[in-house]
Amino acid sequence: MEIVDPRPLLALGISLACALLVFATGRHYGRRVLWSMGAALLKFGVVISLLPGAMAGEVYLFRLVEFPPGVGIGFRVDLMGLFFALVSSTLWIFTTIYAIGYMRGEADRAQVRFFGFFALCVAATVGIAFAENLLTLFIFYELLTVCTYPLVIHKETPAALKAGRKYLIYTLGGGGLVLLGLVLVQHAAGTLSFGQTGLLAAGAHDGPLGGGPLGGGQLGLIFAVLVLGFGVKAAVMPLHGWLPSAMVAPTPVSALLHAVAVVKAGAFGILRVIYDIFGLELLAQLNFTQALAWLAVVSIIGGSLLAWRQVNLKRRLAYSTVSQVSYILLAASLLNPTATVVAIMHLANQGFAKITMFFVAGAIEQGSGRTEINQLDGIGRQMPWSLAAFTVAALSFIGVPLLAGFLTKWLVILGALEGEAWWFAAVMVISGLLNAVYWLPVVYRAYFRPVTGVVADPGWLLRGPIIACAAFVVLLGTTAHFHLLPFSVASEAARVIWAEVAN
Amino acid sequence: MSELFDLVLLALLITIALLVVRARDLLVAAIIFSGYGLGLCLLWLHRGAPDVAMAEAAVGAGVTTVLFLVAIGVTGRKEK
Amino acid sequence: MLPEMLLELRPNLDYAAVVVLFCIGLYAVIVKNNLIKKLLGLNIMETAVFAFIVTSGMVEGGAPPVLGPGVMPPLASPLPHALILTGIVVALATTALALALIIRIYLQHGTIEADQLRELD
Amino acid sequence: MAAALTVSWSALAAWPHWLIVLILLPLGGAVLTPALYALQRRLVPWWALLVAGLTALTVLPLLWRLAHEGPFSYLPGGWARPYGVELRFDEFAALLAAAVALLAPPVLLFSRRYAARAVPAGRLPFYYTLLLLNLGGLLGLAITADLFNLFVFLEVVSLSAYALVAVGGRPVAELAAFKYLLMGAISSLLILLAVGILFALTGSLNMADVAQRLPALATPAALTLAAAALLVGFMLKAALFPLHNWLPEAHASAPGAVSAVLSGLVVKAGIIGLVRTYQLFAGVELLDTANLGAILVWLGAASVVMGSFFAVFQHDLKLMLAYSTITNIGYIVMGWALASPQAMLGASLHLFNHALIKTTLFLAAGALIYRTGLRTLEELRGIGRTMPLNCAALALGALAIVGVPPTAGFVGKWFIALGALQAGRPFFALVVVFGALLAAVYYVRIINAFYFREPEQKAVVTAREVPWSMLAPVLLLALLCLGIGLLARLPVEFLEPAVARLLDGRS
Repeated sequence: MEIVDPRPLLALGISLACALLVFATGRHYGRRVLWSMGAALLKFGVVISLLPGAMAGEVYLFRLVEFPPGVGIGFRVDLMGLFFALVSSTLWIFTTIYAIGYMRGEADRAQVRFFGFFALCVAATVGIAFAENLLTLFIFYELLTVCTYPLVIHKETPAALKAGRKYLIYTLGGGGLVLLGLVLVQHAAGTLSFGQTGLLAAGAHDGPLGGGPLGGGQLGLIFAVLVLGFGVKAAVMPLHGWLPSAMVAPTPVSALLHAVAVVKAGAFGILRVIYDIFGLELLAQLNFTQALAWLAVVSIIGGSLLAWRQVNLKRRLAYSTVSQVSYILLAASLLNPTATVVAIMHLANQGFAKITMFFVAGAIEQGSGRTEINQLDGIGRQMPWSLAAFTVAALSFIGVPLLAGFLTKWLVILGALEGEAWWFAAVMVISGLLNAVYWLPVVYRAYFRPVTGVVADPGWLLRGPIIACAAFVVLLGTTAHFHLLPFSVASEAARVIWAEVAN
Repeated sequence: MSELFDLVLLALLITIALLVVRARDLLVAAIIFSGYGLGLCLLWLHRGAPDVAMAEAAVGAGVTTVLFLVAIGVTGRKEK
Repeated sequence: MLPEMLLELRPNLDYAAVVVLFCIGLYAVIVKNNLIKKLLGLNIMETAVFAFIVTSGMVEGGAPPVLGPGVMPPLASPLPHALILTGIVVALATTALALALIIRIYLQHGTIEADQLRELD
Repeated sequence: MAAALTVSWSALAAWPHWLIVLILLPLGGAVLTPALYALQRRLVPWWALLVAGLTALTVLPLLWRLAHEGPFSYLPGGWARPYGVELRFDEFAALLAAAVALLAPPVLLFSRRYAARAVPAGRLPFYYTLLLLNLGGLLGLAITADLFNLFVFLEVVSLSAYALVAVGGRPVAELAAFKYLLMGAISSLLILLAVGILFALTGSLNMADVAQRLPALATPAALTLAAAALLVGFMLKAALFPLHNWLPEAHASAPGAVSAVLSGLVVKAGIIGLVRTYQLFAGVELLDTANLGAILVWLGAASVVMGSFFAVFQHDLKLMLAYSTITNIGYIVMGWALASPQAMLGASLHLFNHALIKTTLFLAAGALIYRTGLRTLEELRGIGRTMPLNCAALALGALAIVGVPPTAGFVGKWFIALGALQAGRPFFALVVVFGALLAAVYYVRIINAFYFREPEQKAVVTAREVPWSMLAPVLLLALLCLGIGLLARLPVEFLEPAVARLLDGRS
């Protein structure tokens, strides 16, 4: 049931208004904090208010303008998009609190820029989540690229500028591929709107001036172009180079890149490509997802191996993201209902666990200036709360039951076995082991080595979000069967996607 | 015979044009160019276009050459 | 002997002469280094084009041979002459403007040789 | 009330003489300018603005009539076609006329303060006269239906353009103007040559008439020569690669407001010429038009890539913008030559949109130079902090020219890319995307330098926003870059039938 509702636009508008207010009046510390926190909470409220209706099967639509006829900017809230928006806007609240604490010492000008562009990035993320068509998605995808750049170069050191350049080259290149895919899809399908069981499968040929025929090779090209284009942001293995470089940015920015917005946007884009542009039925006939699955496997194993080799904590985190995000791609490319649930669910699982770890890394750096793993001896006794949270997140990634990560691994394995792809089940187990191999030493060091040096108290503005996010990791792992909690939303979203196939 | 005259005229024009291009001295080139204009003027007359011929004589051979001479007066007459 | 052959070829020779003139002008514009020389070349090109139009369009009685058996209207309209006359005026304006520019360039840079000007940049 | 308004509008639009008024206004205004200067020199800028404003208003009833009745003609002498001079207002003429109407008032408003500094005082009357002549010539060029007048108006445009480049009196500009003049004169000669040949062949100068008669002719050599001369001539005017050499310096060294007109509008004269050439030869089967098209497609693609490629390595802001003009001309020509409905639609849209965007960019760049006197990106570092509004306009223009949706620059490229697929030539869709990426690279460089670098020059640190009479037009145009992108439905629906008609050969 489709209902016209301006709330998707409202959610976007709140973030945009926040950005404008911060730019306009943000030199004043109190106002800056007020706008950022207020907008984060307000937006969360708006997004969550969409949830009950969406769970009841309603789809909210809001079309803004059509600029080339037939396509334009429009918003459409389906469960998958809503799930992404919820994850992002929840994490925005925590990141805002954390950032207020983290950035306290910085100059006003830097803070204004940070909070302003951060709000713009979050606005773009909501735009991606609620995009009604591929063009809208692309617009916000590029907006995200552009608005992340000032955050990446925040410190304006030569290293930061270099990382920013690298980031732009990678992501603009990816954006170019998406744009090419956009043109190809419009040409092939004559429309860009989501919400049908596969745009290309429907094969409507009534573009504004007539479309063209659709060949098998063309489909392959479209798939490759779109997946690689979104894959850049999702940091799929050969395209991941920008992500570790971008670690020069301050911690809240890393949180944005790794958990709140950027890599998720890439992964979400690929989900849209699979479920909405091609559709399950069409993809089942074609062999493309097999290739995607192997690409994901390369990233999962390769990312973990590279993470193992890092001695810098944030770089290890960065490479582990390369590995973790590809779970989503692997799950999505398995093309069965169980795996679909986890493809969506993992957006949250990875996000909360990874943001916890980044927050902790940032708090350590802030409190003691330590960035290398071998400097962390005994820090668990100096920062008990933070390191407890860190341990929870690490265990989640390893796949310990009752934590969010276990759910991911378990369901991917189930899905893989359902499709008799036991290879992929094995990959999940190996990946869990690798996670153990590179996270447990860190935890061991933190708790069982003698204390060295002193650590300043990071304060509750940093500690609070860390504990909350760790709590979410536990919550996600233990509340799988409560209505309106994340897991049920993800499984309902998956059910809707598969119900369309059944019809 | 008039056609032969035409041919000779054309040959002459080409020769003059070559001279204009070849001349090292800009002043000489400009003066030869005015001769070129007069040659063209003859050609137009011969082709039955007296109005064009008059315009050419006045503008092409006359005013243009004067303008060139003025400019050369400022910039110097030697081509390097 | 030779003159007769030439006469037979005459119409084509007309075009050939025009093309040669055009090329001489173009040569001067492109190769010559002195800006005034370039401008003289441009003027020669202009006259070549005028000559071409006159030759192809205004020869009384008879279609233009190279152009083949095209439709040949009676030349009642004064338009073609107007075409050339306008062309001449435009050429004059162009030349005048160009010479003004040349003078300015000379006063600014002290030279009107293209290669020296390029080095100055 | 609404009905009454509609009626009076259509009555107003039905007045037959708007078309001639459209040309006479700016040309007459230009002629009177020196006289006014002699009487009351302070009024000259306002006078020019008034003339431009009235001209812009004149376009409105014409557009109205075009939208309701389709293309229409005006025969000033009362002579029947094909003997008299004909003016004709079709969709492509409307594109250029609308662009002139939209851009002339802001450019002239901007000029009042800008030219007072950028142009030596003694030359100010010439500046305004030439600018009005140029705009009048462009309008005439757009609406004439007569080959000879096409040539005359082209010369009015070209001659005034050469002079405008030099009018600021910078030594570099005078040299660039001379180079521009040589190339322009050669292209005019080629066009005159073609006009002469076509007249000799058909005995007519009326374009529709000539187009009708051409297919009956069996003279491939002459037709090819005429077509080639027209193509090369207009390609030179449009600065299509590899005939682009004259453009960057001329456009970069001219005063800012002039650069805007040159890059935004004057090169479009060449495009309109190419369109008219296409219309002339559309019915001629003797000529292998497909072959000509193929060459143009490749030249367009080469322009897109090479223009961007050169732009990436520039340090001078205005030179970057000038090279980007070559790129965008490439898009337009490529779209036209692909000859599929969507590609032609895209090219037509981009013709208008590029005019708007490039004018915005050049005016904004001119404002920066007005305040700081600096031209290179390195020198202008950090200017976004001291001139935020102006730089915001420039940034918006940059996004638009890159083709970021939903700005105006996106729509044209979108349809050109779709059109390439429609024509079965996906490679050129790739060129569009690649070109957009390259453009992103150098426009990001600009934005990066302006906003994310510390200012180093004293002039940058002490700069402040330009006066409102300069800032307002820039901001207005920047907003239009966004607004026209959002409203792209209207021009698309307006142009679709025109493109279809053109492809049917029923122009």
